[in-house]
Order: sequence, then structure tokens, then C-alpha cells
Amino acid sequence: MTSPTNSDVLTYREAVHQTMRAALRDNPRTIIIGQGVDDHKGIFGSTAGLLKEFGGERVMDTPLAEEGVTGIALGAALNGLYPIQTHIRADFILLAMNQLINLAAKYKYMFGGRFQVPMLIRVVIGRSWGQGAQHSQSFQSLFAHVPGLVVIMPSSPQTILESYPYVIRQHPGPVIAFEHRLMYDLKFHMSELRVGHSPLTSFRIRAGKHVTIVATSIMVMEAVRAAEHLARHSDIDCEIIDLHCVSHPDQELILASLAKTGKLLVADTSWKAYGVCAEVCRLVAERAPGLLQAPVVTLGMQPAPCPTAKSLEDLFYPNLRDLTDALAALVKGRRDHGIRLPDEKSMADVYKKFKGPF
Amino acid sequence: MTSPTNSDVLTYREAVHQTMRAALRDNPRTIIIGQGVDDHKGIFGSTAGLLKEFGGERVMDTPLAEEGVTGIALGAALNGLYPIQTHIRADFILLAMNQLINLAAKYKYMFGGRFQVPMLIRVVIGRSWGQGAQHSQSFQSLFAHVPGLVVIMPSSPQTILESYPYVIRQHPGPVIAFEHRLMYDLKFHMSELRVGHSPLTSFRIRAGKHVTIVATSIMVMEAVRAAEHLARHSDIDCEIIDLHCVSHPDQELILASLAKTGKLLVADTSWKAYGVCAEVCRLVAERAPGLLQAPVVTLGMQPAPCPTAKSLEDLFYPNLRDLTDALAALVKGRRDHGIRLPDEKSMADVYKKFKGPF
Amino acid sequence: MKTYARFPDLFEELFYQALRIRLFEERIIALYPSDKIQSPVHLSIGQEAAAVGACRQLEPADLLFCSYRSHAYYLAKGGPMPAMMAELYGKVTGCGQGKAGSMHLAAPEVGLMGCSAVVASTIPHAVGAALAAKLQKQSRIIVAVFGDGATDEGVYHESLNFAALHKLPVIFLCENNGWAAYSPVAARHAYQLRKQAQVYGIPASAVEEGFCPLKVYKAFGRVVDQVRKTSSPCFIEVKTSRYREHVGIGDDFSSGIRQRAELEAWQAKDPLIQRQDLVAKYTPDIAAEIDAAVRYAEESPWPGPEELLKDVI
Amino acid sequence: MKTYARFPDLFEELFYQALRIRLFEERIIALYPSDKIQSPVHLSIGQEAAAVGACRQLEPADLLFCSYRSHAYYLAKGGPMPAMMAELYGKVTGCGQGKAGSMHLAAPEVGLMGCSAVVASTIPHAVGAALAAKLQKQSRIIVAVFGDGATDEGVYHESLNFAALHKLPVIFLCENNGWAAYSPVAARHAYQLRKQAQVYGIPASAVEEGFCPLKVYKAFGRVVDQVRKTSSPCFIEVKTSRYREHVGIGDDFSSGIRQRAELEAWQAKDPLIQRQDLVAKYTPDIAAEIDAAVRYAEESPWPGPEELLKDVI
Ligand SMILES: Cc1ncc(C[n+]2csc(CCOP(=O)(O)OP(=O)(O)O)c2C)c(N)n1
Ligand SMILES: Cc1ncc(C[n+]2csc(CCOP(=O)(O)OP(=O)(O)O)c2C)c(N)n1
Ligand SMILES: [Mg+2]
Ligand SMILES: [Mg+2]
Repeated sequence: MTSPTNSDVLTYREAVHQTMRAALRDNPRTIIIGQGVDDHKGIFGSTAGLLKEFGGERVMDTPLAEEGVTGIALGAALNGLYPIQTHIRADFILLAMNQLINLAAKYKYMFGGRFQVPMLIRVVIGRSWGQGAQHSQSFQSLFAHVPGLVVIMPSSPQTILESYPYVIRQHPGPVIAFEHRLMYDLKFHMSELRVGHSPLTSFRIRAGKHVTIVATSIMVMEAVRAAEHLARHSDIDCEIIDLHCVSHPDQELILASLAKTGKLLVADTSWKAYGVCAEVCRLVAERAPGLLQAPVVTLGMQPAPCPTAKSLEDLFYPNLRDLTDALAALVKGRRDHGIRLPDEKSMADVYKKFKGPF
Repeated sequence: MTSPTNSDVLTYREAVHQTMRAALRDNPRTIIIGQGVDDHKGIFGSTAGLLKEFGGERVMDTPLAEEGVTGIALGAALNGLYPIQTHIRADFILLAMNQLINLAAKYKYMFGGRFQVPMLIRVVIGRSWGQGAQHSQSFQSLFAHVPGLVVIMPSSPQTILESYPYVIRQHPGPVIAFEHRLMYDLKFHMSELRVGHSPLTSFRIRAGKHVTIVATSIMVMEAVRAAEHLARHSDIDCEIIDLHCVSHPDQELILASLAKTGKLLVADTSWKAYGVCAEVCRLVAERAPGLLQAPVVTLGMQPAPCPTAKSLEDLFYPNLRDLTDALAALVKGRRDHGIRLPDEKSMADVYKKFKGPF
Repeated sequence: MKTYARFPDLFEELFYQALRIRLFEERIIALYPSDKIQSPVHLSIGQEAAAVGACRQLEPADLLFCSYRSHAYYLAKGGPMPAMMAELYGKVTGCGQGKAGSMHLAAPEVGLMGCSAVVASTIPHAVGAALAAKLQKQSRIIVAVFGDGATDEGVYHESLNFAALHKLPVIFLCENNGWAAYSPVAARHAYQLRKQAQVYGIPASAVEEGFCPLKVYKAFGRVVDQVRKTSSPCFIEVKTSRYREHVGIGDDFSSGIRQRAELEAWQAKDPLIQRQDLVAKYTPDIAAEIDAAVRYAEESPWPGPEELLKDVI
Repeated sequence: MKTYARFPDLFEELFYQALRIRLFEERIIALYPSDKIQSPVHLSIGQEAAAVGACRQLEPADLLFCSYRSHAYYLAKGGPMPAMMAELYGKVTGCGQGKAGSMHLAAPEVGLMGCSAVVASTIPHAVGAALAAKLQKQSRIIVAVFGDGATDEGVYHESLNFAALHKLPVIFLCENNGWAAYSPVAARHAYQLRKQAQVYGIPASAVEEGFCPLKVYKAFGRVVDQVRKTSSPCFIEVKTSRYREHVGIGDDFSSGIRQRAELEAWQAKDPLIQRQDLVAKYTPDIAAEIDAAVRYAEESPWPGPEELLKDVI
């Protein structure tokens, strides 16, 4: 994999695909295992063509057996393979919680450091177009609660190209990566890859003066769009932190930003309660609540299962307009801030463009 | 069940047992289902004797099949039964996450309100005496994150006698109750049962001026002991809130208390990150960070799997001494607060008395 | 559902029901490009006979638990067509008030107790409902409907074992279309479905001619009789063929996953294709019914904001 | 492990290994009231022959995955006794540095790749290790050891299926002691263990005389040969008997759960009880080895605070 230059444009899908291909090519002991990794759809294209190039033993379809296959991946890791396991929807990982939390997370510690189980579990978050209650969940907090697991949420091709090769080559334990289905088709501009330190941390991706946005996954992209909108239509200058490694965020980065801005908005892909929104609030409340010049504002899914009707789905997820509005209100200190909000059209190129069926 | 008077003394086990027996007696459609509910140990005595009184169809042992049995309980609820399911260790519930989160939590909403699945899932948290990494976890936050589930953590016989009959008779959906193994053998003084409102909320169980303690499960008992110690050995006056319904806490109660004390300590049975500690911080950070006169202090398990050696286990869990020390430091605003701390002996009647093997 | 005073015979009645499902789903295909149905659809086209033959043997009190591929069962068990179309449109008049979509149909009033998009996850529900039926001495039987892929999952083993252990009145109805998404059975099963059920002492039979609703009806009738008589579980496999792609309205040919010949052999025996006389005879009425359902869906309102947080607890 | 230059015969060698395990666990019983071992113990007393007979057939490179009831396998596969006793004591010199306790023994240097307190959870690990062995063309075989209760779990079905599908060199070794905690097999299984494995095309055999290490050795040898030859999975059931209660050092009689006669019939055939001549012959050496292990454990330090957060990631 060569380091892309500034002018490069890549889709999220292409970035995942590049890293998957490189992983198989660079290490004969890497396998990709999961339902459908070998079919023509190839997990939304992220494993497309790899069966042909590397064969069915290394790009391995499985029966529907999430708990069993996760245990199999773990056992394979104990005997020398590097397994990359896929879940085409995060919702299905609930069938593998025992293996991930009771076994994978503990395999090193529980045996006094005698084992390591390096493996990557790729999990795709679904959203939009009637995915509904069981194809839309975003379970990062369930894993980030548990010591022994590293949980990342790549927000862009950039973070994928930085994180996946690092994890696959160097990280000694299980890593769970939540990818976002809605970003797969989107083109992103690439910057120089940040190298020289572990990407299992958080990143400041925009400097600003008035408010700190801590965001995950697709909400990072929304945050950038909101920040650009506000830069165009107001004097509000947003600083954005891509939380990225939600299990091991860079606390100092967040606190330093907050020290500057005094205002914090957290935007996550899941429910607020017991989620990323709560965890970031813990960090601030425990370490420096005095930095807050206003209450923290949080955005996440509404506290309900995900409905299928578009009219409800549109309310269920925070959108660019909600985010911009919340930022403006937070910075201006009042709801009637008078700042122009993005219109429907400006959102249409992302989630409004997504069409199912899956 | 008659309302106990002030002078009554009851163990946690007896309280659970009373409610289980009453549930079977009062409604012929109630069943208790789980591994070992019918054996001579009867889930630490909580179902002892019920097989004999109510028969094997209503006190039903099962194969080891957590996902299947949870689904079976849900299906039984859909066809008229009230199932009470048991997990002798919270750790095993990871095998039933799909049924609980993808199905039970969503059965009402996902079908537009056409179904209800009233059921009680009793889950026992293990601790001490070498239970180790897989018999010691406390997964309340994994469920409290998910809309559709109600999660309670009874801290005493009192809260059991208030909550379980209410849940069993009146609550229309799934409730997950985390019981704490270490409290089973302990005798508690009973007060008049608080009736007339839903017990699916939080309770102020001690009024105080200087610090608000929000605690769950066995940490409530520890908080009371710490508060009593501080009352004896210092001028510190603690207010204690039993969070109890961790999925639906009483936010106003916490904020009102904090408005009075200005200081907050959260003590939970699980890890801090993405747990109860985080969620209570979210509440404060979103609604009234200005009430905080000092950073929030949190206590929970250390960020590791649970080790078995006693020397490590003692460090892994926060104990009465840690709690008292943290409270004193928080109220006095300095670590060298000079207040006498509880000694080993004062802790010996609780977790230090517990002997395995299970 | 429109009922005919009298069909000339049972075959035609069943044919009618199967055609009704097929035309309904073909209407979905026609509507899909309009983007009015924003919901992943798993079509039963090719598999209608299983639902029709089975449901015709069931009483209203008998309960069904199904998967995301259950348009056919909803209609065959008697669920109202307008509420289903409205659900696909995401309207508040839908059978799930617009919260369910295609994958979570339900019609408890006729015994369809829920459909889940998590493979195999409703199988234990059927077992549990059967446990409740037994304990409450109800005479109803319960049917779990699932695909061959669902049998890969551990919970299937747990469910078979529990049902057999407690002698519960449940039928395990496996629609074996040979595929789980794009994985063929041979890539997933080291076992043979009926032999596996038999290991649990569960009588197991199969219908090879799953294209014929009458054949399914007869075979399923034997199973229903047996379960009613013995109050113990039975397994039945219906061999069938999914004409469309796993999800959505396309097919599997362009991708090279499946050969056209595989389908054509099946279609050559499919009465809904072969009996154009009957298709012609019944299509007009069915089309009118579907038109009405579409109209109902089109005219119904979206769920409003007040629905968003309703029915969570 | 103390090795004798030459046992008179294989029977005595196996007897010795089994006795070593029994005496080790009897020492646990003796020590338990002192509260020095603060760890739930699941004793293998009565079941030693399975571990001894099986492990004697394995090469050092062959891998084992076990459950919480694995003192016997740890010792039989060659794990060092002092590190095990130290682990039970919670000392930093333990095989898991005091973090594992009785339920999570491991000795990767001799192929014991982990034990889990979650029933059935290591079965797929063995399958995965066998997959890795196959892909890397290793010649080792992998053994999953589990109880009859573990076969209740869905993941067992998933594991059998996967192993059979991919023809993996794994042996499923089921210690059938008739009980899962206090539930007898009949209350849990609608299936027969060997027939179930055979459904997946997995050859299945059983050892009825699970009290005899030599019988186990021979039967297991046939299985090992077959797996090495075919590079495909096999299942073997060892009928056995747990003398003590499920967990802890007591028995099951006082509770009325089990009849003394059930055990006595088994014990009447148990060489560790019947061959008192051999017991007398080997006890002194074994006792000395155990003494040394206890001394090692007693004298070892506890893990210090610096261990608490080590090895998490
Ligand atoms: C637990 C789970 N794993 C994976 C999926 C993705 N998925 C949806 S349908 C399907 C195939 C199921 O095949 P089968 O049970 O035969 O039913 P069919 O679609 O053929 O009717 C898969 C893998 C899922 N929905 N749930
Ligand atoms: C998943 C899970 N469910 C329940 C338990 C509680 N439990 C521990 S051992 C055991 C019985 C297991 O029986 P079996 O597999 O036959 O092994 P044995 O103890 O007889 O050796 C049970 C139910 C557990 N540890 N894990
Ligand atoms: Mg199929
Ligand atoms: Mg057993």
C-alpha cells in the first residue's frame, strides 16, 4: 500500500478493500472469515475479488453461526493465524458476545499473559432505507465497556488506511472495528497518512475556537459539514475531534480542546445513555468540569428501537441540520440564534442518497 | 406478602425467595425457568422448595442453552405465561444477548405496539473468593444502553420486596434484575415498604448535606456504611441515592441532591467506562454541570478482567475503606483529609466473610 | 382477503392463494423503482406454495413465527393485505404502524406472532409458545417457519432439543430453498436436515414438490394431525426455489451465482407459471384487491412525530 | 512431573498418572478448609482415567482445550505441578500468575491452550486451532474436552458442523459423567451423543469403562490414528463418574440428589480404589511431589499491585 497524496480521492469501500487485500497479500497466515465474504457482493464490496485471488481457504464463507465462528477465529489465532472476521450487520454480533467478552477480551489477562489473540472483527453499522430495529444498531459501547477489547470506529478512508494495517500487523489482541454502511459509497479526500504513532487513539481533525465537537464514525463527517456550513454562514469556528478509538480515546486531546473552547458537543451513532455521549461526559466530569462554560450537548439516536418509516427514521437519527442547530445554539447560548441552517438539499448527497435493499 | 414492619430483619435471599413463591402462588401462569432452579441449591436458595410446592412444569430446569431458553421464555410470554428466567451468573447472559436486545427489547415497538413480552430475568453478579474473570461481571450497562429494556439492581431486601411483585404483576415488558451474590447471606433491617408509586426509579435513602453518593447494588450498602462511619468519625454528612433502576433513574432526585451538596460520588459494581459512572456523569454534564463544586469522583472495578488471587481481587474492587477515603477527600477538598478510615475488621462482616466455592 | 363463495376444488383455492401472493410481490417489484417502498424486501416468489399449503391446514388459533421472508405467510394466514401494503410504504396504518417494514410483519389477530430479521431467532419463540400452550392446556399448535440457513445456528439445536424433551406441540417447518443469501447448502451443512431432526426423536418428513400447494397441503396435513394427536414436535422440510435474489427485486443470474437452468427446471413445474388458464381466471380479482391495497397505502398518512417514542416500554 | 525410569507395564504407568491426579485433588480437599485455596474447584476425582488415557496418546505438539474441570488434563498433558498448586493458592508463580485460579489453567508449553468457566466455550477454539493446523499444514491434532452438559449448547452444534464441513483434525472428547451440575442427562438431552455426532458425518465411539485408563488409552488411540490418517474430526464419549459434588469438595448424597449405590457400583471397578497394592507402591513418591508443590505454593509471593493492570491488552 502506498501512502496516498493529498490529491487522492477514495471511497470508504475502496479503503477497506485495499487493506483487506494487503492483509492477505502480506501475510500468508491472514484469513478473512464470515458469511458472504466470498460471494459476488463481498461485504458491500470490501472483500470483492479476494476469493479469486487468494482462494477459499483464506477468504472463507461460513455457516450462520456467529458464536461458533468467533470461537473458531479465536482458536485459529491461538494457533498462528490472523483472522479477520466480518459481521455484515452489527446487530448480529450480539450472537457472539460470549466469545468476544468472556473469551477474547480475557484470553491474555486470565491466563497471566501466556496467550495473545490478535484478530480483527469488522462490523458494519446499518442505517436508512427501512433497515429497521434489527439492522441499524451500533454497539460500540457494549464492547468499549469491557477491558481487554480495543474498539475503533473509522470515520474515513484515511483512518481505515491508518488503522487497519497497524492493527493487523502490530496489535497483539482483539480489535473490533465498527464501519458505517452509509459511508461505503462516499468519496473522501485523503491527506498524508499520520504515521509514527499508534492510530488507536483520537484525532483532532479541525482546529477551531468556539466549540469542541467530539464525534464518532459518520458523525465525524457530519461534524465537518456542520463546521463548514457554520464557517460559511456565521462566525462560529468549530474544533472537531474524531474519537476514533472509543475504548481508548485521547483524553488529553479532548481536555485541551475544551480548555480552549469551553463548550462541548458529543455526536455518536448510537443511543446516548451508557454510550459514547456518556463516556465523554464522564471524562469531563471527572477531570475538569470547571472547563465547561455551558452544559454539554449530546446527539445520538432517539431512545427507541429504530423505526422503518422514513418519516420516523428522519427523526430518529440526528441530521446535519440538527447538528448545526445544536452547535449554533450552544455557541450563541440561545436557541433562537438566527443562524441559517443547512437545507434538505445539502444533506441529500449522503444518507438521503442511500438506497437499499441492504 | 405482608408489609414488614420496621423491626423486621430479612436476608436478601429470603426476600427473593418470598417474591418468587408469591409470584407462583398468585398467578398460575407464572413459571420460573433456568438451570438449577429445581435443584437442592435452588439458585442460592432463592427458589428452594418451590419445585416441591409448584411442580416441575412451573419450576423448570433447563438444558444449558441460554439463547434458546431466553427465546423460549419470550415465546411463552407471547402466549400467556409470565416467565421468570434465572442466570446463576451474569456472565452467562452474554449467550442470550441476541434474544434480549434484538428481540425482547424490541418486540413491542418493532411491531407497532401489537405485542407485549412481560418477563423478569434474574441475573446474579458473582464476586470474591476467586470467582475470576468469567464469574464476576456486572453487565447492567450493556442492557441499560438499549431502549425497550428496564434494568434494576436491587440493593436490599426492601427494594426486592418493592420491585419484584410490582414488576411481575404490573410491568408490561421485559425487566432485567441484577442481584448481588454477596448480599444473599446478609441480614437487612426493613422499613415500611414504599408503595403508591412505581419502584422503577431511584430512591434517596439517606439525607445529607455535604456530598451526594449515587450507588448501585452492593455499593449502596457500602455507601451507607461509609456514611455511618463518617458520621461517627467526622462532621461529613452524606446523602445517598440508590440508583436502583439504572435504565430509568430519577434524574430530578439526583440533580436536586447535587444542588444541595455540590459534590458527587458515583459507586458502581462494574467498570467505569461506558457504565453507570459514565451515565450519571452524562446526566450532570448535560443538565447542570454548574452544580458541581468539584470534579465527580467515581468508583468501580479496576479496568481489567477480574483476577482470582485474593491480593489482586482486593485491589480490583473498591472497598469500604476506598469509598470512605474518597468521600472524605472529595468533601474536604484534599487527599490528606486526616479523617480516620474503617479498618479491616469493619469490612469483615460482608465480602470478607464470603466463602465459595460458588 | 377476498373469498370466493366456492372454488371448484381445493387445488384451485390453493392456487388462488398462491397466485395472490405472487401477484402481490410482483406488484412490489413494479413499485420498487418508484422508491415508495423504502424497505428491504425478501421475496417469496417461487416459494408461495409452502405458505399456502401449510396455512390452509391451520386453525385461526394456531400460531406462526416467521422470518424476514414472510410476505407469503402473512397473507396465507389471513393477514389483511391493505395493512401489509401500508406497512411496506411506511404508513401509520400499516400492520406495524410503520415501524416494522417488510421484515417484521405481524398479525396476531390471525396468529402471525412476529417475524424477525435475525436468522433463526424466532424458532425458540415458537417452542416457548408451545410450552405455554401445553402448560395452559390450549389445543393450539405452533409453527416455526425458517429457512435452511437458520438450521446452521446453534439456537436451532437448542430449540429442537427443548421441544423434544418437553413434548411440545410445535411444527418445525423448514423452507429449504438451497441457499442462505449466496451460500449454497453444501457449503454450510455437514448434516442432512431430516436426519438431524430425527436425532432428537422428532419425526421428520419432506415435500419434494414444494412448487405444488396441494402436495404441501397434504404433507403438512399429516404433520398437523400427528402433532395434534401426539402433542409432540414434528419437522417438515419443504423443498422450494427462490426465483429472485436474496434481498431486493433482482435475480441471481447476472452475478453468476446461480444457473438459469436450476430455476428453469423448477419453473417448468410451477403451477403459477404453467397454469396460465387459472392465472388468467383469477388475476383480475386479485389485481383489484392489490390495487385497493396500494390505494390504501398511498392515501394513508405517515406516522407523525408522536409515534417516535411510543411503545418503547 | 516425576518420571519413573521404567514402569513394569503401560497399565502401571497409566495407573500412576491417574493416582497422581487423584492424590493431588485429595490434597486440595485436605487443604480446602484452611482457606488457603480461595478458588472454586471442580474436582475430577472419579474421572482421572479419561484424561490420563487420552493424553498418553497425544504428542507434545498436539493441543488441548478444556473446561473449568481440568486439573486432570493439566497434569496428564504434562503441566508442571508446582505452578498449578501455586495458581490454586493465588500466587504469582502460578501457571496464570495468580489471575487464573482453578478454572483457567493453561500450559501452552505442553499444549494445554486454555480452560474456560463458561460451559462449551472452548469447543470452537479447538475447531479454530484445527483450522489453523490444516491451513498451515501442521501435523498436530487438536482435542476439545467437554462434559455432557456442554453438548446442550448451540455452539456445540455449530462446532461439529464446521469441523465436519472443513474436515479438520479435531477430536471431540466428551466426558459423560451423567450430570450437568445437578441436572441428569435425561432431563437435558432428547438426543444420544454419538448419534448426534454421526449426523454430521463424524465417526463416533465410546468407552464404557471410563474408570480404566488403559481402556481409554486404547479407544482413544484408535481415534487419534483415525484423525491423523483422515485429517477429519472424530467424536469419542468416555462414560465416567464424578465422585464429588459439582463444585467444591463435598459430595452429592446429603442433598438426596444422587444415590450412594450409583457411585459404589462404579467405585467397585475403579482401579485407584481396587488396586490398593499399587496405591501403596506409588503413593510415597507422589505424596512427596505434592508436598513439594505445596511448599512451592506456600513460599511463593502473592501477585503485587503492579500485576493488577498488566496484560489487559
Ligand atoms: C443471525 C444472522 N446472521 C446473518 C444474517 C444475514 N442474513 C440474512 S438472511 C440470510 C440467509 C438465511 O438463509 P435461510 O435461513 O436459508 O433463509 P432464506 O433467506 O433462504 O429464506 C443471512 C445470512 C442475519 N440476518 N442474521
Ligand atoms: C454457559 C454456562 N451456563 C451455565 C454454567 C453453570 N455451570 C457450570 S458447570 C455446569 C454443568 C456442566 O456440565 P458438564 O458439561 O456435563 O460438565 P461437568 O461439570 O459434568 O464436568 C453448569 C450448568 C456455566 N458455567 N456456563
Ligand atoms: Mg434458504
Ligand atoms: Mg457432566
